[in-house]
Amino acid sequence: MNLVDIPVKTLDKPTGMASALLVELHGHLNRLLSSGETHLIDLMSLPLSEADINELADLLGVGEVKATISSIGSSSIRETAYSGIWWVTHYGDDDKVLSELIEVTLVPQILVTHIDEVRHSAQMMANSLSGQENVN
Amino acid sequence: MMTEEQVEKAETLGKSLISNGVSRRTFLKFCSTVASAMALPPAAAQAMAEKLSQATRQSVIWLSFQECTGCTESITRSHKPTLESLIFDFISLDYHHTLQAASGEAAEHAREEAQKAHKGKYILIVDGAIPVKDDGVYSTIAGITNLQMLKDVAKDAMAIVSVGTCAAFGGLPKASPNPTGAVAVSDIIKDKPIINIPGCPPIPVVMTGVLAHVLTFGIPELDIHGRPMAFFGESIHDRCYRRPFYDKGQFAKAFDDEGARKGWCLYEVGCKGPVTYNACATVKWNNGTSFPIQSGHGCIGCSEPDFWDKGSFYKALPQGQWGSAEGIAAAAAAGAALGIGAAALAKVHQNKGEG
Amino acid sequence: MIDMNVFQQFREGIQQMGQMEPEVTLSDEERVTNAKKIFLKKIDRVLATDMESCIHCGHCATACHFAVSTNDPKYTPIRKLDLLKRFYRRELSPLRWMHKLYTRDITLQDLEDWQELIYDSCTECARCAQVCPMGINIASGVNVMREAMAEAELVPVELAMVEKEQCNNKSVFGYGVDEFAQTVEHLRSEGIEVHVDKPRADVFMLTAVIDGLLFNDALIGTIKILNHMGLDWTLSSSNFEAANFGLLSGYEVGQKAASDGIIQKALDLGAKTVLVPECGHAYPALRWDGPNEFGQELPFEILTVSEFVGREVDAGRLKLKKIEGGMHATMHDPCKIARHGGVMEEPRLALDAMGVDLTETPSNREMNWCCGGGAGVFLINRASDLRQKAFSIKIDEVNKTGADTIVVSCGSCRLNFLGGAMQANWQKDIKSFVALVADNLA
Amino acid sequence: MTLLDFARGPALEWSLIILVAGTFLRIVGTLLLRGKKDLSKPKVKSTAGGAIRTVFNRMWPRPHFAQQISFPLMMAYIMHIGLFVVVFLYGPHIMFIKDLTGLSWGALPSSLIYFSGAAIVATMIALMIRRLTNPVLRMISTFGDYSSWLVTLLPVVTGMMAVSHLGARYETMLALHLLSVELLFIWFPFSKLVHAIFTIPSRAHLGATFERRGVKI
Repeated sequence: MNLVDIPVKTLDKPTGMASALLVELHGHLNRLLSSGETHLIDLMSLPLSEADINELADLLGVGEVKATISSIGSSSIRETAYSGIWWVTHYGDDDKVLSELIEVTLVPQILVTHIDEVRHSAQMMANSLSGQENVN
Repeated sequence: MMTEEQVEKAETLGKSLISNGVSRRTFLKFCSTVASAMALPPAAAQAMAEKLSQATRQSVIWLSFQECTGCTESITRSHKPTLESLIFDFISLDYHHTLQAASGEAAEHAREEAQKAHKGKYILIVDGAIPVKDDGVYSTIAGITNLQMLKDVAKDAMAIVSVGTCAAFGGLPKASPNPTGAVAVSDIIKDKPIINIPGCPPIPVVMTGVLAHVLTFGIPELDIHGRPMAFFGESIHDRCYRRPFYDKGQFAKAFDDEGARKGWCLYEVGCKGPVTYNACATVKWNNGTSFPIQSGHGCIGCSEPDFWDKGSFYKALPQGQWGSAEGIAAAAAAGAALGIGAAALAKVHQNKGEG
Repeated sequence: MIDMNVFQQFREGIQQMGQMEPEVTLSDEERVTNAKKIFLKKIDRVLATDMESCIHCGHCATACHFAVSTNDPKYTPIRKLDLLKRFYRRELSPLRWMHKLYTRDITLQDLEDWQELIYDSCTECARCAQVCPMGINIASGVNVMREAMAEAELVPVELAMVEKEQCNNKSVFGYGVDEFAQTVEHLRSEGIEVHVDKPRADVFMLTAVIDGLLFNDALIGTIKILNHMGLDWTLSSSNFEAANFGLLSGYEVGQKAASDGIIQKALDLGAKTVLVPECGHAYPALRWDGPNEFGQELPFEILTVSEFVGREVDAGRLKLKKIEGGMHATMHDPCKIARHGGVMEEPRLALDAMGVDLTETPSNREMNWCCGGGAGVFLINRASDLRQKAFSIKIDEVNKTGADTIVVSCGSCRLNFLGGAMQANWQKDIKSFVALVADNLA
Repeated sequence: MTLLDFARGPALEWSLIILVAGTFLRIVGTLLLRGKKDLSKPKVKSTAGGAIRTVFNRMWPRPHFAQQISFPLMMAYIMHIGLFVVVFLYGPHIMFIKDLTGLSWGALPSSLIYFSGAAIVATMIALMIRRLTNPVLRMISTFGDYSSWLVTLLPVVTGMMAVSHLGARYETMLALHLLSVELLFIWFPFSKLVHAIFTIPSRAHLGATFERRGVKI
């Protein structure tokens, strides 16, 4: 017996939350335009059923950017058909969804390279260059 | 107190983790997950990541008393490195006598060292209840009673985290008849901030989240039982996916009936979800696979004080402990007897009045 | 047929009584103690259940002619039992230990305050019992209250005087054995066959002072019917009076004495039937209370005259003819005979046999509105305004029928109708049921 | 011991004992009072029919009174039916009763229960406004009327608050709900609420009295 055999039924009809979220997102898009203010929505904190999430994904569509991050499990970052609205999903190392976010921004925060890491990489590169010199 | 030298040496987590190959994106991902689990505003993830990267490794002393090691099992349940286990990269677990290699006097020595080195700065994590009967002789480590050890270590702690229902509320050791006189940490230590993370065992991510919160934003908001509101603010029932069945009045009457097969609400077979505050229904267990109600059993209320002594796990909430049918029958008989007596006396009164 | 001069004299006589001072012989303490003794004695499980059951819904006020016509909440029927309830709670309730902590004891002042509620503004008509959702019999409680009032010397002076007269002189309104003998002589002189003091008789007929003095038509009517049917009947020269002022005033001893006399006589006569005249309260006094006061079940039946007539008509033993020229009438059901006595269809059968075109008042039979004069209220002078207000309901009811004739089978009601109509200048023909029947024997 | 434990445990046990003992005391102590045999000749063979009839037909007023009392009657009906529905047809209450008596039956959907609860509150408020404004009711009302009203209303309000998660945390509201019910249990035998039982003998007595006299009421 596995989990599928346990007779558990989830609500399979969308509740209309998706369209409500769409209205909210539209407001955030306008704010991004007018003041540059970004926004984050944590989908897991909302009482959304699987059907709701599917509906929302359908409504938002698929845009042209798709990025994957690999760090203890993967993360998927996709721009939706509405530019400026990003769908971010973090997976654990076992491919379970850890968190699912919608970001209204020009570039999702997680894609932006942190200045500390730029500093670190500059250092590394410097080390590596000086190493080459030494070899040469 | 750390010496000047130590402070200089102390590296920020950001730096040390980068050199260990943990990227800032991983950091942010961890914080997003924690923020989501703690229902913090989504934007807090970034602030948390920033703060965490600036923090130094936190010294932690973990004391285990009257317990079953379930709590430790819970937080370390996986062999694979997971995002949640990152917390171990953020802390310096200076003493945990179940996990550490050292034992006996060497181990106790390590504890004393850590206590001295990080006086007033370390976090004390306790799992297990503390027996106090007969001066606490029922549980000792290296000849020191739990009671004494708790008092000693708590003295110099910054804050205490009581992990598991035993440490938080006394749990099973305290269950009636409580032969060892077990009590909760908060029954003994009154002058330190105490965060209770009850549960039998607690949810791993709850421990992670609370520790991350303490490291970044300090002690989180607590409820009347000292539990972080972020995880214990809502009842299992409030966030239960079977709640619509409750609202519609569709209940399983037995574990093998039609209602149970249809996944209806388990209220009538004793689910304690409505009076149990924990994050099981949202965070779930076993890497978010399931939680008791989802696998067909009612919540037993393990994160609530004295959950073991509240009658059968299978007795529905509205069913009280109303005594016995015999008691009610006796009351009826007594009432009737009183009534007969009252009427007889009234008649005597009437007859006298006429005489 | 009624001599209105006699009616006027009668009214004036009552008015004079009202000017007398009530007689008080007992100390205040004794009066309260005596009243309480009655409560103690009279509360039984039925009354106790009533005392326990009230939910204070106030519906009874919508059924009471005094409460409705005055719109004054103090006349709310259940309130009339407050003292009884207080006593019950303090002394006999199974929760008396608790009630005693906060329920005030009864004082003479309380009793004095309640006198108007118990006598002037309650005819014990029991209409309120028809609306009470808890089924509380308020009228029977008021009756106990009256008995307590009587023991506390708080009977309105008119009722007290009449009762005293009946008890001591065996006469009412000065109408005693001699006066009755004169009436008999008078009737015989008019050629009416009157049987008095036969040693044995099947039917023992009673009359009432009011019929002897004023409503001769009712007395004669009854005699005519009995003669017409050829029955073996008799009056008694000593026990002719059916009216029972012991009941009306609340003097239990007086009530028993009056009833016992009649019952003993009926037993002596070997009567099969005791015929109660058109006198409302006389019927329940004898029919329901009589055997209980006498202390045994009785071997004869007690019928009021309208009941007797209806039954005989129904059985075909009494034939009536259609009234010449027809008659459009309505009927007043006396509370004591209809609601308290179950005599409702019998008079209607007789009226039907006489071809009376009967239009019922909107409330009739056990729902009938009391005329406002029952239970001795017609005697209480100070209640006259109150009584007249209550009577206005009756006027409305009758007016709605469009009938000009009202058939009544109770002397007190008839008296109250006459007085009320006179005061309201209301032109209606108020007829005695039995007199109407006697005029149409076939 | 938490408030809920107290409410579910000793408070429930003792309130039930008081409820049962007190009710028996009151009923038995009243119905066993002196009763006299009526020696007058009844007009009917048996008065039982009248007694039973009156118990039932007093549930509805005679047409003569229908108009004057229709409003309070309607309110009272809604309130009593509502109380019946909420007390006996709500799932968790059936559980409670089942635990107490072993008897159980089908429940109504919760939405209907909430609707009934709201109807009870609305009608009880309407009835109280009437009691406070109608001159007759003001005159005859006692402390017992107001307190019994409150004691009856409290469980409804706390129950509705508990299910709708208002006021306090669920377990606190549940405890308050239970405590308010227990207050009702304790209050019941010593107040006019016992009319729930007395209405039967009281109506039966009246029905029998009148039946005996040949009057069908």
